Amino acid sequence: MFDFPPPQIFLQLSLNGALGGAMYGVAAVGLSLIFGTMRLIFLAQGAMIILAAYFVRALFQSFGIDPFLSLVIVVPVGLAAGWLIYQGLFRKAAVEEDRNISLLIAVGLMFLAENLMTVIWGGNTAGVVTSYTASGIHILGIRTSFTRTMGFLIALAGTGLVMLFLRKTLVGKAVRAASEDITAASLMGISPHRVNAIAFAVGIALAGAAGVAVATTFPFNPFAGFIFSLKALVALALGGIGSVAGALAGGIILGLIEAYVQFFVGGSWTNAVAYGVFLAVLMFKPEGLFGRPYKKA
Amino acid sequence: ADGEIVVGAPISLTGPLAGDGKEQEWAYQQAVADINKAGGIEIGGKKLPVKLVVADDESSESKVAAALENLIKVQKVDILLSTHSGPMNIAGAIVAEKYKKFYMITTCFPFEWQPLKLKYSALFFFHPGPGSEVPFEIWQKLPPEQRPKNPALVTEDSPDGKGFGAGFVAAAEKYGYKFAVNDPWAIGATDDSALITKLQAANVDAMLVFGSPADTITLIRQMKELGFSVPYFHGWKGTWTGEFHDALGADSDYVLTDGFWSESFPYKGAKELGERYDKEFKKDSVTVGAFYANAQVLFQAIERAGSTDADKVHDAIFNKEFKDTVVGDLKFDETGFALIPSVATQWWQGRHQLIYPNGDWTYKPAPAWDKR
Amino acid sequence: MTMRASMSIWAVIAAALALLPFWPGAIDSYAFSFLFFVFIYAILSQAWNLIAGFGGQISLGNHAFFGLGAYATAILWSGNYLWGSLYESHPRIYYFDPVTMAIAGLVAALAAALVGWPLLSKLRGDYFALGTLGFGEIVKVLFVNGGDFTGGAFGIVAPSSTFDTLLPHYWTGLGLTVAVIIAIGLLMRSRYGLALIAVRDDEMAASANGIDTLKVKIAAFAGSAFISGVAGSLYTYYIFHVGPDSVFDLDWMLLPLMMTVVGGTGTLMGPVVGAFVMYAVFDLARIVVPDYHPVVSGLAIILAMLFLPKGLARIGFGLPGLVRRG
Amino acid sequence: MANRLLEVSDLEVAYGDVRALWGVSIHVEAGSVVAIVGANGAGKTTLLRAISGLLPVRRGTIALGGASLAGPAPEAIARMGIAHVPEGRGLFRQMTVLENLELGAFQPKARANMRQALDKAYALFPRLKERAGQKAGSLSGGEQQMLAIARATMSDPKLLILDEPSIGLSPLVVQQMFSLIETLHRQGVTILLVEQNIHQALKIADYAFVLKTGEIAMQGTGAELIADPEIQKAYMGVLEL
Amino acid sequence: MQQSETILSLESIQMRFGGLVVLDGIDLAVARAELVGLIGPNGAGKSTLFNVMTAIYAPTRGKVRFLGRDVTGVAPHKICRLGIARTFQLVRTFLTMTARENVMVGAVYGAGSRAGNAAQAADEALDLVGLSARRDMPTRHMTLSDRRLLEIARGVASQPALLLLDEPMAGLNPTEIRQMVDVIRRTRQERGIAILWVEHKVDAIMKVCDRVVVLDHGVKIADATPAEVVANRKVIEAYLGEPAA
Ligand SMILES: Nc1ncnc2c1ncn2[C@@H]1O[C@H](COP(=O)(O)OP(=O)(O)OP(=O)(O)O)[C@@H](O)[C@H]1O
Ligand SMILES: Nc1ncnc2c1ncn2[C@@H]1O[C@H](COP(=O)(O)OP(=O)(O)OP(=O)(O)O)[C@@H](O)[C@H]1O
Ligand SMILES: CC(C)C[C@H](N)C(=O)O
Ligand SMILES: [Mg+2]
Ligand SMILES: [Mg+2]
Repeated sequence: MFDFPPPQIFLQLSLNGALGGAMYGVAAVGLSLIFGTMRLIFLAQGAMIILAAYFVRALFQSFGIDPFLSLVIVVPVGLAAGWLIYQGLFRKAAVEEDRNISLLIAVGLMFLAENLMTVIWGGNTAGVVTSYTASGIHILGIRTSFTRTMGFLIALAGTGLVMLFLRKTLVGKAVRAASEDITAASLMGISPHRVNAIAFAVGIALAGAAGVAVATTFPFNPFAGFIFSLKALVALALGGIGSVAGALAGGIILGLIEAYVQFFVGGSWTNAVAYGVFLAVLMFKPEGLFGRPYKKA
Repeated sequence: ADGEIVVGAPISLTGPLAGDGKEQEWAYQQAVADINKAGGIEIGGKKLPVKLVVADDESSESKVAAALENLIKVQKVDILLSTHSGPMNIAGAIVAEKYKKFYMITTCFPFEWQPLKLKYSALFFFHPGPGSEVPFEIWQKLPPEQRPKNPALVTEDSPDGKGFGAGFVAAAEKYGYKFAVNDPWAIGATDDSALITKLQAANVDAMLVFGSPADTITLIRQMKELGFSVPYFHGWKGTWTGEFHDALGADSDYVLTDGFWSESFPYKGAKELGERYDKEFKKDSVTVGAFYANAQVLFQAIERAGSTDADKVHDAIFNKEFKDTVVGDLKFDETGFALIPSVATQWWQGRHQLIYPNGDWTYKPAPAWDKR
Repeated sequence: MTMRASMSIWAVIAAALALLPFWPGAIDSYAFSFLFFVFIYAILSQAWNLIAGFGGQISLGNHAFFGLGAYATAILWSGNYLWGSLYESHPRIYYFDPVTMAIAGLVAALAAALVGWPLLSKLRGDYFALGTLGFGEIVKVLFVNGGDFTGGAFGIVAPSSTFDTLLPHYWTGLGLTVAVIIAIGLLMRSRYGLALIAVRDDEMAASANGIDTLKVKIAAFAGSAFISGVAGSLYTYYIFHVGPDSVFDLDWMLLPLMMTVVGGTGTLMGPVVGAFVMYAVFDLARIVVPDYHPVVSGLAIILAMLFLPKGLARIGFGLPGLVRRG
Repeated sequence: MANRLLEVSDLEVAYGDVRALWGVSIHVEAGSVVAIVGANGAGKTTLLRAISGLLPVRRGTIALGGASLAGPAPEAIARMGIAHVPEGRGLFRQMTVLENLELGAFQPKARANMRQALDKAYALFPRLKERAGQKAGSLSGGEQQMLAIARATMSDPKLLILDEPSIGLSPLVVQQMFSLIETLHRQGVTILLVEQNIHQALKIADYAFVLKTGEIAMQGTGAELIADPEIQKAYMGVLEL
Repeated sequence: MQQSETILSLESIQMRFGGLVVLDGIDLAVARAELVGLIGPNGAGKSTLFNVMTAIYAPTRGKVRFLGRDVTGVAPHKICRLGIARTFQLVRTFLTMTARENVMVGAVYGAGSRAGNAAQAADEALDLVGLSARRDMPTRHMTLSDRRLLEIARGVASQPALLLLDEPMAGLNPTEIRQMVDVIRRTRQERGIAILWVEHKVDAIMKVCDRVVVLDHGVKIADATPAEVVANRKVIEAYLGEPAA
């Protein structure tokens, strides 16, 4: 159809792909925390992101609060909501050996959230229009989206903070410890439930941050979240479960794959290739691109 | 049932299509209220009131069947009105066929439905054949320098998208155009930058886009972010709703859109129905008329057949004409299909301006983003 | 309760269900099609239970096998590839053509073996769950892009003009449910069942004791896929239309998973009881609160998990067949 | 009753319907080493788990310095000053040796002294310092046991509970371990010890209880019990082969 | 009985994890029906050596020969079917099964799987370790020492030529140790099974074994009769310590 594209196009694909992928990344970081501590595939993460987006929209429409500014409200509310969700829904299931129970509660929560949103806000597409909606900026001589760049920065900041928290703070280490052996952790004076609740709170707060990015960038509807959950899971596995930075990197890699496949192969194959790469990585490096293997008898 | 006619309808009350489903439910309710106000449907010299029973299809193809089982077996309905998307209506029509209940359909592409040769359902809608010729007809009337040189086709990866896409390709050939880019589009794609880069690289100057509102809005926003604009942007399905304008504001200007109903149609009851909707929801709708007409046809057919028996209703619709619905006069052919004309409007300051057929609005090509 | 006693209770229930159509009015009642769906879900739940409950490998891709079975049936049935002549000369007997149903199961089983081989040899636990989830999505995209062979995004409509009663669907569904229960029951009593439980309990110890763990897991995965594929076949005979969005819907995996957990994972009758109870709850919600039923269903799932985490197996202690194996 | 740190009386614990302890009473004086000995399945682990809150108490009382331990969650009990090295070690296998040790000092009270505690632990087990950055799960069996004990000392507990600390240790390390217990004892740590290495355990114990099928069969000072012919016959027979 | 026929031989086995060399040039031979002790300080590499022999790890260098065949890197279940059974340092029984079902796994799938009556083999093995009375007890409810015995029974039921025991006495009291010693001896005498036995209960090892191999830091530092090993300076320094008073 046309000749081999000039290098400019590769730059453009890479930059925009990476920015788009960071959205999956930030969702994946939240999942990674919840997955890491509770071994829970939290399928409702996407629905939580959309819920946050509706919340951002309500703040904007009713009180005129700028969506990016609303981070200072959304993140604390996300923390509180995550805490409550854990205490109310997952606390009991967390001690059960059968992890399908938590998985199903997450599914139930997803059904509930999606349909409550439909009841409250209707099922149609909703959007937030601000002065900077759909405005572009130049980075490295390439034109790209302002809101996506902001989303990328949010993802970067969120991931960085979570990493510092897990690696450097004792409470963060306690989160990882409890994720491994809840009984042993309790013998250290670590309250397992408090730790899980922290992980959940941070995870949902990240969903809130992602919700800000989504609300400013995309139109959305109550059911738009599931695809985010799926893509975030792919990103998570690409990066390596338990590796927070890996989750973000996984998201960015996924974004790049999608951009390149869309350009060179065609839009209808992006998902197949993305999942194919995901399977291949799982197969040849099950611990993810950034995880480290170990096994002991 | 005795003393009344029970009409069942699977409707997307929940799930991703619930927004459209609510409009459909509203339109059916209006039609039923109106006929009951007129005393009901006359059968054998007696006027019987109509009762509407709905069941949720959960916006899912795989749940339509269960919804219909429920309507037919539990609610014991006499006859059926359709839900509102192509694939769901195929699934619904097949169940109706199994249980020999007449299923009156709107919104499903004839190319999906006709090959099934169903006996107990009828459909009125636009055909992608003539429907997809609309943009070319519009171009034909443009001054030569405004006609696109490098048009592109972007269609979503769904039965409707593929079917309509095939129609566009055929029409392009007929009118002597060639698509510089013809890309299928994954539903729910969040990042279209690669697609836009591709369109840009191919110097595209016109786009025909078939996709959901969310996907189309995302595409246009990202086109603006990346500074890419085409003079002629024509959308199907995603561009006609009020949400489209709400989510884009002034950026929706210049976009052309299809539609299968407009309250400004010169048909009996159209304006009145539009006003009623406006009064209740404070916005306009481009769908309720079609749904309302669907019920109008069915009620008339029952009256003509003097029964809700599927075979008799079949005979009353196939090869027959219906006058003065809110979508105008409908003439059903021997397959039970009636064609309605396609419409094209251009968004201008939040309103649909009728371009095709024979509207009085002149097409405005879109300038570059920074020149608007 | 002794084995024999519990067996006979279930046998009586099965016989009563088999005779139900002779009850006046039963065929036209909603309960009849309700039960048909319960059978489909019971079969799918059994399939999931085999790989996850007994095998310990959480599969989140079983909907793909259901869809593969459904498509295989639709392609064979509508495409006149093999039994077209049979269909033309006897327009009614193509229903539940056992050969087609078996092929549908085999297609799914083959797919499971092919993808299970790398997945199960390399992936453990959560990674296997994620891998199967990805597999399900890939299959769906492949069918959307499958061209004329799969009917693309629209799918395939089967010749449908001869349906006149749900009776054969009902009996086939019931028969398959019973057959699957018996087959799995016998299987778990055999040396293969011993190996499967061993692998679930401790894979390393199992292989150190001579069990080819990969083979055992692949066999369970393929068996689970076979059963799911047959269920997909049965569903196609009922619905007449397969499309990527309908037969590869995630619900075909999530609901059986939920039903199994509610009924009792790793028990023989738990999945069946779970399918019955949960489908009844969902259906009731659909009828009573049509506008809000997913909200109610979501709540029901959460409540069931909060208050019945071990499944009905625990409260229904006296309920035969519900005792956890091992 | 000079200075009773731990007082268990009439304790009953059950697994479902199966009772494992039948009215057990023990006491531990502050600053002493108390050993619990008994055959496999006698209920030693059960007793320790009940003390640290891992099992619910069915009847009877447990008190640490007057505060009841029957009720609070394990983490609350840990914060009251009990460090429990469980059977099976309970290491965080995916985390490094250093991180495991740090978590031993998770309680607010202990966090302040993390540095010194760490130095002390490394001094006792130099091997752990060498392996500080390695994942705990990849340590050898004996190394893991060292880590578990070291981690428990990190919080400077009032009562240190050890459930078969010598399991899987080479003779040299077993000797080290027992001398470590004596060192800790000398430093004033109160220790409740369950051991199969009965001779050694009784040798260092100030007081000991013999548990037999869920009941206390005998008690006395370590020296008394070592000398008891019945004990010698039942639990300490050398290998005559 | 060919007393001196070598059934297992390890040839300069090396095992490294990343940069860490855990086993370095280990040579070792075990004869039919021989009872060999394997001792060494914590972390010396004993369990790792077992993992190499049973193909849980593939050695980075060297060969494992068994009954004349090169079995290096052969799948673990095939190793078992060829006739090497093992126990684990941290007991690994099938927790949702009864004792007898556990042993049946070995009988049905092990080296004796083609040799006939599995049920009988299982019952005999349970009898050998003295667990017949508890055969229908779910493993979950068994004590540690019973589970250790059960692991041995499971191994014996697979009718191996060689049984690897990884610290079967850890956590047992003297009475139980005596019982275990008895089981080990009878396994060798009545079944003619060769045993390679890792243990820290040195007195038990020294009393019972024909030969004792000592590892330290991944290197073999002694391979001799118990009497010689006890007197070996290197062994005393690395492992035994000076005899306790
Ligand atoms: N989780 C459990 N469920 C049921 N019974 C148990 C459980 N844990 C222990 N028991 C039973 O309780 C009794 C006491 O066990 P416990 O583990 O306390 O003994 P122990 O003295 O520590 O033995 P060992 O020396 O083997 O560690 C035993 O009969 C055991 O079978
Ligand atoms: N997968 C692994 N990765 C890294 N290091 C390992 C791994 N497995 C074992 N090691 C190291 O190899 C050394 C030998 O471990 P091994 O378990 O073989 O010791 P052992 O002789 O059995 O000791 P013990 O008597 O304490 O059980 C240890 O230092 C351990 O940390
Ligand atoms: C056919 C389309 C243009 C419109 C229709 N309502 C649909 O969703 O399928
Ligand atoms: Mg114990
Ligand atoms: Mg070891």
